[in-house]
Amino acid sequence: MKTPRRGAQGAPRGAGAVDLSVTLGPLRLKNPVVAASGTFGYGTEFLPYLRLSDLGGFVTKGLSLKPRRGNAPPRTCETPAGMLNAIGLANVGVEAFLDEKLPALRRHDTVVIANVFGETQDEYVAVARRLNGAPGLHAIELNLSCPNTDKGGIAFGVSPPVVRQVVAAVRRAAPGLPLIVKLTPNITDIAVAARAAREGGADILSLVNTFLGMAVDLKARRPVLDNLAGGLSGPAIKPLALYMVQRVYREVDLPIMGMGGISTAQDALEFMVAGSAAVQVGTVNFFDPKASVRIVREIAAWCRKEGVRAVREIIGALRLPPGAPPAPRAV
Amino acid sequence: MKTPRRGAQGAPRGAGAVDLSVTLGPLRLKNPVVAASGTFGYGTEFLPYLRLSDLGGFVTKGLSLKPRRGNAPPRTCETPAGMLNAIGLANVGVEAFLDEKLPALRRHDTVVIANVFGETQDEYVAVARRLNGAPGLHAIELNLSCPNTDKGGIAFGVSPPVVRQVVAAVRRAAPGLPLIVKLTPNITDIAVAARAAREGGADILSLVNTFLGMAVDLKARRPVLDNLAGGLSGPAIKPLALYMVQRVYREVDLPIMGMGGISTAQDALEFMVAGSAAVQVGTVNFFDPKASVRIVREIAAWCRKEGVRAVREIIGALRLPPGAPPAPRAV
Amino acid sequence: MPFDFPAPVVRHQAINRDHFLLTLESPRVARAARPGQFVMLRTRPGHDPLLRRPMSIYRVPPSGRGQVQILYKVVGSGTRYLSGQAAGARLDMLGPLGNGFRPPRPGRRPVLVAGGIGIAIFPFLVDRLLRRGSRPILLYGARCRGDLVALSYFQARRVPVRLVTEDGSAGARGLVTRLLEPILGGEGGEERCELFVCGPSPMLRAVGALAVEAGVPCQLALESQMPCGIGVCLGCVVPCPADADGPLYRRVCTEGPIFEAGTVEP
Amino acid sequence: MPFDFPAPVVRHQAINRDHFLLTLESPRVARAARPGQFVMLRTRPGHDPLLRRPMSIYRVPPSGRGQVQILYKVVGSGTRYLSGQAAGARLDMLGPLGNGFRPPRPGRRPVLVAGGIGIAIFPFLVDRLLRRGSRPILLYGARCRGDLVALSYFQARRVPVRLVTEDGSAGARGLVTRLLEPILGGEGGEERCELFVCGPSPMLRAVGALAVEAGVPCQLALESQMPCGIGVCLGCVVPCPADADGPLYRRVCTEGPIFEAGTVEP
Ligand SMILES: Cc1cc2nc3c(=O)[nH]c(=O)nc-3n(C[C@H](O)[C@H](O)[C@H](O)COP(=O)(O)OP(=O)(O)OC[C@H]3O[C@@H](n4cnc5c(N)ncnc54)[C@H](O)[C@@H]3O)c2cc1C
Ligand SMILES: Cc1cc2nc3c(=O)[nH]c(=O)nc-3n(C[C@H](O)[C@H](O)[C@H](O)COP(=O)(O)OP(=O)(O)OC[C@H]3O[C@@H](n4cnc5c(N)ncnc54)[C@H](O)[C@@H]3O)c2cc1C
Ligand SMILES: Cc1cc2nc3c(=O)[nH]c(=O)nc-3n(C[C@H](O)[C@H](O)[C@H](O)COP(=O)(O)O)c2cc1C
Ligand SMILES: Cc1cc2nc3c(=O)[nH]c(=O)nc-3n(C[C@H](O)[C@H](O)[C@H](O)COP(=O)(O)O)c2cc1C
Ligand code: FES
Ligand code: FES
Repeated sequence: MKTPRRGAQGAPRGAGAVDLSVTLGPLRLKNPVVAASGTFGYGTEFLPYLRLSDLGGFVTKGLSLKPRRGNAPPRTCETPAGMLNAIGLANVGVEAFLDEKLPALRRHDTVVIANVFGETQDEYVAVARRLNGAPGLHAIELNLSCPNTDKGGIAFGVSPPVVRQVVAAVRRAAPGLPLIVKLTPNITDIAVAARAAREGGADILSLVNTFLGMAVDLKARRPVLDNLAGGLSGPAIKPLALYMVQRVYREVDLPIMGMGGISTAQDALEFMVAGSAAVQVGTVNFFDPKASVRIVREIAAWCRKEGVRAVREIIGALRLPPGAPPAPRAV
Repeated sequence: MKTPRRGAQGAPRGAGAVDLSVTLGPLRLKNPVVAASGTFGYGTEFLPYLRLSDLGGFVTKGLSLKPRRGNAPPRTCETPAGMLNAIGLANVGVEAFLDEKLPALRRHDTVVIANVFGETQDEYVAVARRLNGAPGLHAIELNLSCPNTDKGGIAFGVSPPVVRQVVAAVRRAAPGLPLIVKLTPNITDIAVAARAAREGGADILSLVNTFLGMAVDLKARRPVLDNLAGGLSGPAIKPLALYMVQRVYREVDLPIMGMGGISTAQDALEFMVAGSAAVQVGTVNFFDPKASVRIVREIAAWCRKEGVRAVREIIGALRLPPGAPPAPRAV
Repeated sequence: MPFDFPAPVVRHQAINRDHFLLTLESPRVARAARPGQFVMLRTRPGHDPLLRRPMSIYRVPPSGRGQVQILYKVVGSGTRYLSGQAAGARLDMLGPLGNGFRPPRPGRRPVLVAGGIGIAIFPFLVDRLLRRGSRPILLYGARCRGDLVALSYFQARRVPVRLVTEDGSAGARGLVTRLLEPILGGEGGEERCELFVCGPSPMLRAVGALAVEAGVPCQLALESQMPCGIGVCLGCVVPCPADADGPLYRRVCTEGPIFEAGTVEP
Repeated sequence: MPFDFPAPVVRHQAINRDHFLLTLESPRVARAARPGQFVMLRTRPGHDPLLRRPMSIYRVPPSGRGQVQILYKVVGSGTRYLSGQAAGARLDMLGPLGNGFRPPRPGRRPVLVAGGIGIAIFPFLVDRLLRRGSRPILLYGARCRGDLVALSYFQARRVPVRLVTEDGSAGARGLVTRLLEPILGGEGGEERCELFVCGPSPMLRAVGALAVEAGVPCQLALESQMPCGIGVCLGCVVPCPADADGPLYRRVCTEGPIFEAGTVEP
């Protein structure tokens, strides 16, 4: 049975009446939908399909100090309701981004977020310093899933002290930009890394990056990906990401951009109810290039239908069972 | 282009010519397909659909010292290519298993494995001691995903010292039975837990149990599951499980029963190539109750087609890229 | 004993925009089925959706051609995909499952109480009741006129039908309990009837409570999320009145889906 | 400029057990398309399979009715589901994508070299070549007779066709390179031809190498796993001859799928 449609039965509300804007610490977005790093190129690739100004914002492909060509192919593989990728962080490098990509974005009224990574803390710092103050750039997002060559290739994001350090160093290097820290889900308790990022000075947390996975080519008896392993993304991971978002929301006092398998407005709203102040949409851009703006539109329609005047009202609205423990009971 | 079918072109091989048996330390299975705990009841529920003697073996629903009624509903929820469950380890208890369930299984020529859990180390030990020597029982499998009430509800399996201790204690309590230790995937590096299980005296490792996840009821703004979180299983998790099996195979010297999202013989064979000596099949039993024996049949057919005389030849046959690092490079 | 085989679609009729009548061929299921039982049906091949969907057996047409019918409403993706299956397609079908209705107690007139798509469980029961000389009546509530389906089945067999809709677009306006109260309250006397109820949980709760209060026997057909349908996942449980050991749960798929009112808390 | 809209299925013909010719309606794609380009097609609704599938544009029928044709072979689940789409279904289609073939160099006769389902890319090209007065010939290799499709298209237009099959069930026995060697080796002289090649990677490698050696211009149509088709995922790359900075990769979807032989290592 349906609950009565409040928006439809009460006084008529104009289409413009829904307030979609959200504020995450120092960052204000016109709506809560942000295209995720590595799935939206440098933004202009999507101009045939949508207006960038209809998006809350977008995150660039991860940028390193020097251009990177990435891993040998095969780099991707479809899996049940998901895909693996091992692109190897191919990108044009921070200089080419500033010279060639960023200027073309200034005429579009949207929030541009540069995703940053390095193989050492110094590289993170150098990229962030270079981006600090760049006109038309609104925030940086630190990708902590990158392997740390100083620590034998373990991802930065799994060691709380390393997280604290690299975040603090980047914080100092780019004082003028809101700092989003993107967490890896390949960790026993993501709240621990989230807390470390907060201590390091993060303004916003984004989660989750991809889950480590692999695929086997049975005929050849080889890994499908040349890199052996890759990162799993897409609808398959949605329940895992949603759990982590909810956990970090309850444990750490920082605004969250949640992501992982979002492909509809319903998915996006579920993340918001679980504690995301905004959402990022990734893999869906590959199989439905208009999805990001479709989701914005559908969120507005849902708010009208449900009588929600401002979408920010639903952030963290999840009603937990009475006495819900911080960790779930036996499953 | 297909590679020539060796079985078909060479001398004709009889249907019986393929050797499907596998040996995992002290445990010999007539074929590598084992039905997973919690998805096969106490075995007899599947008699309308298959012969238990066609299976390599099966694992019972997790057994505790006393009967448990489990969590309040809703207990399950479908997700993209997967499902969440928070059954809450409902089971008849070890006494009723020994009195009512096990006797009915003795007439079926298959390997019966009792899945064991406890909320304290003492409970694990008590259940294992009770099972030791039970006629018709071939092995026990320790479920280490259970919350440890002595440690604030953190799962046993995420703490290496706890793993080592509980495995060693059970090892002493049930000296007569092969000991399978089932690892949780909700951990930064599963190889660390695998090593601890080996040090504690495990004979065999099984992996993986379910991944922590949740679902949100948007309309009600509540978690779908009464328990808030649940365990994700099914095809969605296959790439994650396959990666972990491969990693443990390379890092720890114990035979592996791999599982996670297997629904076809191709999936099962991929796990074997990645290092599983046998596989367990779980969620597929729900949506295809004959799946386990179908997979046995299809594995035999595949071996014939590929000219594989004994399926054990393909265990760990994965050819890794030259110089593959123990952890993958940037994804 | 249940069976699991691919069943060919013989016919697939759209009743209105979101209700469909599906006829499958499965002589084994047709032979074994009893009223109140259900099947688990794969709605299309592949992993989306992953799980089969539970569907009551609407009828086993007495033609003897081994057919099984399902009446369903499109409510989500699984039923939407199912509605795209054309004649000739083969759908994995597991069944018959569950306990089914027990026959009415001697001397009692069966009063069928349906809410929404809950109607789908009753024609098979009526076929049997009529064969046994019972004279059932139907109380049928729905959201609106468009949600009232299968009426011609009952009319053709002269089963008295009383209707109620939430928006008043057909029959009286209100909930099905409104039709029930006069019957339980005397219209003929409470010893004379027995309730058979299928519909959404709030309706089951309300009708079950009225029946218990009136001392009328009442069988409730429950719904639940059912991953397996065969009693092994323990996912479909319904709470029962707690005993000394705390809350007790029963599996809707194998201990149900039919329960006596008062023994479960749907 | 590519478009992304649901395209209605106008016709769907089975050519043999595993080859199908699909006609979709999409005036925008039809107008914009050039030979050698492709579309990304959703094979059915939902998340299984998750990604769209790349398919060459087989033809834009000159009827002017805004139709786009796809010729495909069932090789896995996506193409199997696609083959179940009946007329009237609407399939999300993104395209036209990729660079397409460049016209042959002046004075050179186009020699089309097809392996297996690689044939699907050529009819659209032949339509254009014939309009420009070119006289293409086709060398066509497949595993067996049943894999040779679309022959009637070429015969109707008097395009000379030379066949080869691996099992000898039609044409000569062997690989398509066997047909190519006489042509490159003199039969008419190497200045006179230009190769257009589509087929599996080993064939592209072999034919590309022969062409480079013979100094004949040669355009290779590559395949690759393509999650997005629009240049953003960086998943579809092909290695190119390394330079000082090490291996270089190009995106097959946007920098290709057509590459000059010698510039990529398929
Ligand atoms: C024993 C039994 C018999 C049934 N018989 C019939 C029948 O004869 N005809 C008929 O149309 N339906 C019947 N149902 C309900 C039917 O199974 C669900 O409508 C169907 O599973 C929904 O699948 P979906 O993918 O379309 O919707 P989903 O996308 O899975 O869900 C859509 C909505 O339906 C709800 N829902 C999903 N599954 C169930 C369920 N099992 N029970 C209750 N609500 C559910 C969800 O919470 C959601 O709100 C029966 C259910 C049971 C348990
Ligand atoms: C630019 C381009 C144009 C194409 N044009 C056509 C065409 O006109 N007609 C046609 O029949 N096919 C064409 N293909 C190939 C087609 O995309 C694949 O056959 C299809 O994606 C397979 O999907 P599936 O789900 O059926 O198979 P899957 O289950 O995904 O795979 C089955 C087998 O096919 C292989 N495969 C999957 N995708 C590809 C791919 N993209 N390229 C090569 N091998 C693949 C897999 O490795 C596997 O061995 C084209 C591919 C590209 C890149
Ligand atoms: C092909 C691909 C490339 C990606 N590249 C990056 C990257 O450069 N930096 C980063 O922080 N995340 C990267 N990601 C992760 C996504 O931004 C996102 O965290 C993840 O895919 C989960 O969201 P989704 O399920 O919506 O895709 C990439 C993901 C994919 C699929
Ligand atoms: C409903 C359900 C109940 C389960 N119960 C148990 C259990 O009691 N003990 C246990 O060790 N694992 C249990 N599992 C985990 C499975 O045995 C298996 O590890 C997991 O589901 C992954 O495999 P799959 O993807 O093939 O299902 C359960 C899984 C499901 C879905
Ligand atoms: S549906 Fe699995 S136990 Fe009832
Ligand atoms: S398919 Fe995504 S970049 Fe080519």
